[in-house]
Amino acid sequence: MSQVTITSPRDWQEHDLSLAARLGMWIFLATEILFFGGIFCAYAVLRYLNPVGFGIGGHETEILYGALNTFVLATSAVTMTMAAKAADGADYRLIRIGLIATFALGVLFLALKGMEYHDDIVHHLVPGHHFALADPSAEMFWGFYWVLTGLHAIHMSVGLVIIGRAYWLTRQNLKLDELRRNLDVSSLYWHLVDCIWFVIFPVIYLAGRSG
Amino acid sequence: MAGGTAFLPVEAAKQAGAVDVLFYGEVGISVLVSLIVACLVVGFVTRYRRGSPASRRKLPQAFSHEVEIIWTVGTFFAFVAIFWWAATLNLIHLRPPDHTLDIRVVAKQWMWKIEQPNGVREIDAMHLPVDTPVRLIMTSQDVIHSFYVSAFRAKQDVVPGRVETLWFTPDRIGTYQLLCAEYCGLGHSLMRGEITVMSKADYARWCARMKAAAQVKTARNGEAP
Amino acid sequence: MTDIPFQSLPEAPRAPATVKSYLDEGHTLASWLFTTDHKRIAILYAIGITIFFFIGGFAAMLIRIQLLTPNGTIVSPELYNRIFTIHGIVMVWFFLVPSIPTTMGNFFLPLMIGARDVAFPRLNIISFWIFFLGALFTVVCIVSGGVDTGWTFYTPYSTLYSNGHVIAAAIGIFIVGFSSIATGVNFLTTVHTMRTEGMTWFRLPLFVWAMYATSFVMVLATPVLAASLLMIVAERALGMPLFNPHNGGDPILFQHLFWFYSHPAVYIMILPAMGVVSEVIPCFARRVIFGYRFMVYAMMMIALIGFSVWGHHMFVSGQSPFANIYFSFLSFMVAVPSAIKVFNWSASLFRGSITLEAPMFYALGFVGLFTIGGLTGLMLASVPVDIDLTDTYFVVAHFHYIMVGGSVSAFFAGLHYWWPKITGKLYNERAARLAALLMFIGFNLTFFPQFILGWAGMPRRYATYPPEFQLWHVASSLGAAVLALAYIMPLFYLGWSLYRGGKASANPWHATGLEWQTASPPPKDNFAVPPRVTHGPYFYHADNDPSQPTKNAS
Amino acid sequence: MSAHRPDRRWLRGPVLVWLALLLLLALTTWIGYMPLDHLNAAINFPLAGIMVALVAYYLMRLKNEVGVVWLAALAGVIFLFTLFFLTFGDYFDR
Repeated sequence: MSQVTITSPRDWQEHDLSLAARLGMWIFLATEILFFGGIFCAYAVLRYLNPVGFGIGGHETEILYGALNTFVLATSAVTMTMAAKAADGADYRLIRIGLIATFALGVLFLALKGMEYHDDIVHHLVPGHHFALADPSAEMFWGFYWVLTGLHAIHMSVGLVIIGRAYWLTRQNLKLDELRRNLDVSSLYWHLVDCIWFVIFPVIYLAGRSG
Repeated sequence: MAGGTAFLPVEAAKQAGAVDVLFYGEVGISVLVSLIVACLVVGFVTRYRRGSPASRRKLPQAFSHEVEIIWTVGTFFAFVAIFWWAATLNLIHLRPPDHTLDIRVVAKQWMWKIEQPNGVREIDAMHLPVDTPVRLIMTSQDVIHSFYVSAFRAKQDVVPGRVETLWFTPDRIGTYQLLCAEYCGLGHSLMRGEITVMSKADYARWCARMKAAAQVKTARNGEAP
Repeated sequence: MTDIPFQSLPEAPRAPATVKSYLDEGHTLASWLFTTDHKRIAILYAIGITIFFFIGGFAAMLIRIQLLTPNGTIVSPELYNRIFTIHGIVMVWFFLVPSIPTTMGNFFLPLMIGARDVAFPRLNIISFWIFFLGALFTVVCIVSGGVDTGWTFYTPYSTLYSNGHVIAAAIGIFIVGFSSIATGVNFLTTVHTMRTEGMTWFRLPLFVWAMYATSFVMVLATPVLAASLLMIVAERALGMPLFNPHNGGDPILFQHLFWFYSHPAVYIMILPAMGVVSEVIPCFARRVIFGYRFMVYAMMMIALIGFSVWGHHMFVSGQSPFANIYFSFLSFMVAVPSAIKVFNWSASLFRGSITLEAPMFYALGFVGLFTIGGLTGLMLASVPVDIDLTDTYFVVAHFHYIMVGGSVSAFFAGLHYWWPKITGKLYNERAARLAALLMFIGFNLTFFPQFILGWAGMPRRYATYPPEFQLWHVASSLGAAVLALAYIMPLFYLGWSLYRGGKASANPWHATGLEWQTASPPPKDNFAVPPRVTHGPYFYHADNDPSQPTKNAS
Repeated sequence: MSAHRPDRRWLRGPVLVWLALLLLLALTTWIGYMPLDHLNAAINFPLAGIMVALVAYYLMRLKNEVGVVWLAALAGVIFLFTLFFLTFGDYFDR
């Protein structure tokens, strides 16, 4: 006796692969939200506990780099969506343009980040013995600066690898729905990296501005 | 050293009695619920074991929903009631009385440094008058420790960088065990002390004698007190 | 739960003998170590967690031997601190969190919903290797590196004062966390997208619901653990004074972030156990589970409310009184669904025809011990009692009743219940019942004295203790010896059954789950023909159970 | 490649979102410099939230998604708020 009746033999029909891919990626994005969220929560609590130190620390960040990078990522978000939605219409040329543009913007972002890091190191803004500012909680702010932007840069590099692979896949003669699935997942991941940056921007760059 | 057995540890503070009533109440409820579940399980297993002649008709449809709702709501209100009891007890004891005997306690890796109001210092020992509310003003020099006197049913983590207060009113003369309850490294289990509760007269005499001894010592060493 | 009209249904089809079982799909090492078959990955996980279970168990034995005498000299206090850290880290993260979901969940989730495999098979094998290599790396680090912070890593001890290899251990656990997330993502997607035709949400067996709720908690809680461990590494390596109180940091902040993961983690450990017990009790009581929908809602409520109760670990840590009150209230609320489940399990026995085979004995043991564990949890949720009892052996006894009495008993219940399906062999019933009885006795003798120790005021993590507690410590250590013996026995009779055990039929327990409708051990694609589900689960009733030898007077 | 130019009118949508994002970026930066003490954090973070919501709804195409994907998207945020609320419940009242 069982909860199933055996039917006439028929083959396994494929489950909805596209939904599975999107759902799996969205659940992974939820874990990323909570991972960065945990660090933002620590930032928020410590900023609440010593607002003055965070203000002093925040004052030293270079707003130009921050705003420029936000602009770069906002543009890359649009080009990535362009690539993903072009796959619906099998518009291979637009897909490749979108992917190349997003890749270039990503590299530009990392370049700007590198230059900013260089400036910060030169100004001794790395937490440690000879940290430029005296206030210890300013040193903590800069600790958050390095942890948050460093983690974001790592996620950004993984994003670039994903986009490179997506571009390589457009070169293979892949079935359209498989390519569409890969582009969907890649664009979701890329947009997560953008969204994290949109939160990092006020957290890091606008912290000590209003002093 | 401390009176009472393991089952009924000594209650040496005014607050301890009320906490014990709550705890034994909850133990009573738990034993009752455990017995109900045990009887249900053992009873059903014996009565409805395979091959026994008991009747196996289907459960009446209404029976399953009604019973389910009854014990869900019942459990909910029982738990809210226990929470109410515990929360009121906690809130009553929250604010210390106005004038208390303030003792400074400094927790350091693996010892308790105690300073009486009149400046007398002790290590791993504390002398208290009976029936007077005592407020401990505590801080830690290194890691988190926890000032725990089981006889007073009092425990408070001592967090470095912050001042923690703990208050109780010892109401029974005797010596009780002071332990460190929050893991603090190598000597965590050796960080013990003794709380001696004395009558008010003895305490006053003790303070005076210790104060005099301290002055003699400082005079002999020639240091400025 | 509407009673579904019974029709007599054809006995499960005899799988043709020629169908190769998943065990015969390849005998090379690579076919096992790099398999993407969820059944083989489950067995790899089973071997992995058994190794770590005995590492943690060995550490527990050392603790119990040391505590036989008040000033034990078996190990120095420094070594004792390392041993209880090893016991904590290995048992929590490398045995209990992965125990039921990765072994029985991996094996039976696809079978129970009529799928051929999980949604992302490659991710599944990657998650195993992340788990195994990460766990091995961490164990080597904490053993050789002398980590003595306890599994809770409380700051500022773990960041400023401990001189063990805390960074390496934190990175190791950070890596193993990914395998939990990968398993969670896999199960959630599988249940959502790969249920067979006719398997609606409320026809899912409760074990699948348990895996769903557990994966939900695993996916949302583990990242915050990763964040808090990363911050410990940032403080120790980068010198960021996050938790350093003298430079503006706050030690309590770490406790908030750590317990935001660690309390849902205890629900990751107990929810799968509830799922296994909800499968075993109906089968051996030949009864439909009592209140199926209430059981489903209860499991989901535990998973949801479980995220907002972590403050009850911090009542005495200097938390604000307002926080103490609402965390205490929420902790009482999360206990309500657990109580409902215990009543439902007991009510499921009503008018059943019960046999006490080993799985049933473990399952009923679970119900009893989980009840005691849950009720002592209530005591610890009420603030004044917790002020006296927190950080004492009362807490140690409470969570061992839930984790060992609950989760490990259910693990053995599932192991015995599904052993014929996994290996195609029958185990020796008498030996299994003896082991179950010995485990029940050994467990209670070990941990009930610790309740008394806790109430008498014996703090946790003490290498030496005041002499008046010795009587209870000796009883507890004696119980630990019996428990250790009981844990070793299954290795023998289950190992013996692999070679000498009788051939198991497709459905030796006459159970009605979808996993019993295929051959045992099942073929690589789980089902010869994709099944179409027409009824809800737990389709038992003594009256018309065709395999029921004696006709009961109804 | 199809001879005639493929229909790309749908590009208007993402470009509009792009402009909105840039507008919000300018707004947050401007408010960042206003001497509002605590208030500018209280305004900046909701603005960042709006930018994230815009990206999620249009660019991550949550607009035409099935319910379960919405659930996955919202679950992370809901439990993040639980963490923030209950942690700050402790810190505000200390």
